[in-house]
Amino acid sequence: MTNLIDIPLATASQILPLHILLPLLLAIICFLVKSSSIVKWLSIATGILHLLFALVLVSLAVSQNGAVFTYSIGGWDAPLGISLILNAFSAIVLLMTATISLAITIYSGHYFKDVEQARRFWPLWWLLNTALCGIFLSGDLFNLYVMLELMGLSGVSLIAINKSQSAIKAAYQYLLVGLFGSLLFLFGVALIYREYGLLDLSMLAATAQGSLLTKCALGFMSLGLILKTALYPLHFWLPDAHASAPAPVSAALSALVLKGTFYILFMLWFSVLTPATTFLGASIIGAFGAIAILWGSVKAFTTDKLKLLVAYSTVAQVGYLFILFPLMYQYPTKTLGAAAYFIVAHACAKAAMFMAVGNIQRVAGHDDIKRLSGIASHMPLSIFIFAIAGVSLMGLPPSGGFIAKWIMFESALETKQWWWIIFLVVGGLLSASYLFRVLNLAFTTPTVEHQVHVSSSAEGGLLSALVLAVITIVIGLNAMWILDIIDIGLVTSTLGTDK
Amino acid sequence: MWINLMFDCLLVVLILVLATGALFSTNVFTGIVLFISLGLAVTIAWIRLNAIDVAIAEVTIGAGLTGALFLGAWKRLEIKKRLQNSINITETKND
Amino acid sequence: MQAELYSVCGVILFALGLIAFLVKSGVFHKVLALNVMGIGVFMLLLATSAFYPNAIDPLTHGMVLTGIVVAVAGSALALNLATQIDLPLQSDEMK
Amino acid sequence: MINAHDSTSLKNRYVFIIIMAISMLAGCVIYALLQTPAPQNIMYDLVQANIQQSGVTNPVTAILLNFRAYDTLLEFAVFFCVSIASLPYLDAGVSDSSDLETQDAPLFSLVKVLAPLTILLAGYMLWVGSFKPGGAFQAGALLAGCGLLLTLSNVGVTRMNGFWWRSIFSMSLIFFILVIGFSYLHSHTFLMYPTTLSGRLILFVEFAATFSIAATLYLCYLSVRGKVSQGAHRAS
Repeated sequence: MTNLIDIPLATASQILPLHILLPLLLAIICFLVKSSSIVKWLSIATGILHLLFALVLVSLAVSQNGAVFTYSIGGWDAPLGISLILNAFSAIVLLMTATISLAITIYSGHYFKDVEQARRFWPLWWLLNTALCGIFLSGDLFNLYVMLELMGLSGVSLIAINKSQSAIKAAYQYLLVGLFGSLLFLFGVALIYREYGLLDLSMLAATAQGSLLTKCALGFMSLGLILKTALYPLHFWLPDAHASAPAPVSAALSALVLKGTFYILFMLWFSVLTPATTFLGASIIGAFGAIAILWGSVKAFTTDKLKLLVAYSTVAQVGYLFILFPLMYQYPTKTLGAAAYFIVAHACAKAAMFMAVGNIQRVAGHDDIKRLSGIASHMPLSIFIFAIAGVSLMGLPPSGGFIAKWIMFESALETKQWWWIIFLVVGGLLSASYLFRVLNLAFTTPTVEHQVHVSSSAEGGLLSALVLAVITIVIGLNAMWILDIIDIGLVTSTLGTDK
Repeated sequence: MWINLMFDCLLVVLILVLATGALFSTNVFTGIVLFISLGLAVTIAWIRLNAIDVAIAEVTIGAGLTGALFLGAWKRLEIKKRLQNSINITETKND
Repeated sequence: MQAELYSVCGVILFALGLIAFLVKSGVFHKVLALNVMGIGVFMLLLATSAFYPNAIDPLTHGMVLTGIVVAVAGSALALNLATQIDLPLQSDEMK
Repeated sequence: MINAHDSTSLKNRYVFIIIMAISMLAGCVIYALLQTPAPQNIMYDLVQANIQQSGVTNPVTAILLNFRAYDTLLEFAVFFCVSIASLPYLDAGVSDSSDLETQDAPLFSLVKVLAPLTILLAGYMLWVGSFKPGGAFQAGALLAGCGLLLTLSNVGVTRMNGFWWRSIFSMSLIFFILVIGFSYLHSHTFLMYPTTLSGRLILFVEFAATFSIAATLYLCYLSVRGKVSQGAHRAS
């Protein structure tokens, strides 16, 4: 680690554009090359390379005491050109994205048996990765809009790759919601540009005021992004979209795409347009988050499809993310760690869970929860992954989800907003109840008619899901890893500390 | 000077009327045709705002190709509907 | 004055599109509403650069060009998916 | 939420609430807009100061393909994404839709004149983009319009799933990445063109982009319109 300190920041920043170029290049190659095995191995290799780049960036960020990397594209500095920014928070999210997308890449290599589907999947999957990395690196409002559109359109196309009627309907609805949300965001961008004549995020952070127009702009942008992140009253599109997509796509949508839009929202509120935010607004968002936890959990408990259950659990977990808003408003230094922790823990757990469920669905041929009794004896690995990921979702120790909720407890107590604690506890109990409902059934002896026949090679592709599930436990045991990076970052980063 | 402003006002009114017509017409075809005319009116507005590049793009992409896409999709759904109606005569009678 | 006029027109267009998107059902009206909302945003952006008629800000033009192209891409995909959906869903199309 | 099929009275109330809420919101935004003074105009001066080094003299082209070329790269990626998504819905060989567009002699002779003209105009648009309004998007749209005319007058189209068509769809991105790689060797900065060559490199990218955009827009039209089966005609 010592020799890393010697690398000048400018040289280290050279890696930043590669995070966008590499997936983009691979998308083109996957589109042009016919052989699916070449595409598969090339994708896995690129995924590993991508993860290495992200690791280098994070270790650089740590060794340089949380320095903020910036990179002016084309050598044109900020107001004229576009710059890429990476701080400690986005470095963690970027590392998470690289890890999970590698896991999903490996899983997809096993998942897609149909050649036609696989050929449609790979280029779109890499375009989605381009957009995700672009969002976490972007330092420009209009660039964020283009990234949002790229992410939305590639996500829609990924849902529709199996061309079934239900998938096309879900994709169509998701597309309308996505375009609508992006347009609301763009309207906010136009209002901001009307007031400040600027698009660069760090320059906006320095000049933004709490004027009425900025408040309106923030309101429209937040509305669009909340719609895309599926907070409670605007979550109606999520269960269909996430449940009717192929399993790797559901995993990516739940674990990564929602985090992309949430990241933008979080950044706008707490680092760019902070003067325009109010505690009332943050509390309202937090209240909807609390309702989302209850509503999502109840729906997850009553649904009878396994994939829908996981999708509704995402609705509930998104609620926790929004409870962070009022806490963050009052106590940013502490809550930022909780946000990073929650994002990483939920993303890993949900991706692993969707992969396990996708495997169960494919092997059993359906995902009716009632007909899955006794599945544990046939597919022990899938159920094991489901259980470990479930531990993190419930927030039981030792898991990443537990640490995240623990920090949220602390900052809720510290800022005397004890009422959020009720929702945290109740949400944990509810998620325990719907997850144990599945696990309980999985371990009971099946009746004869519901017997599932499973071949021995059914769980081959689950290694990556297992790794993700283990990660959720590991980050729970070594809580200091992520928190340290965030704390180092807070010293220099603008996020959360300015104003 | 005031004549320019008058023209702008008239143009804005025209654009708003066309937009309302396109969005709230009950007939889909009328809506699409009004939308294409809206694209053309907006092109004039872009010229008034000194945005010639955008005006060219709007007239070719915004009005022209988007309009063609809408009309193509409309035609396709029309034929599909006719096909379905003639096949499921009983169903249409029940409706 | 011109800039204010077109800004207000842009906001009204956006609001009209917003209302239509939420109120109207049916594929074509939804996509039309999205397009009108887009035009509203573009008009707001271009009106911003009209505050300085002698020193036009080319960045807004660039943004609007990008926006127009992205909008047509989105509309094309939406219409494409909509035409793949089997008919019963769109029975309210031709009222 | 989106497809509200409620009873009429409930729906009317819902519509009324939406209209009132949005009107109030719009009124608030308009009020805020009219109160806000004009923004500072820093971009104009910056663009004027740097346009010499951008390689083109049309400021909009300079913004799109040099200062903010990153946005344009991603926009090409958006187009690429749409072409991948639309390809599976395109039935190979769309030329046999004779029941829909009947061979129309006056239209056909008109198209025979119009098509070369459109192509010429597109070429002019592309070339003129570096110093006057115009550029790849406009040229690409014109070319796509030309293809559309040909389809309407029932001139056959080859299947678009082949390797060559696919390379045309990705051509804008491939050429852009080539240019990025080439200029990286030169300047060691992502997307910084060597100053002496930048005009030519921009034209190079725009040239490729024109074809990709045209092909993608044309593909969108074909897949949206679909191959209307002969059965449709017979049934009606």
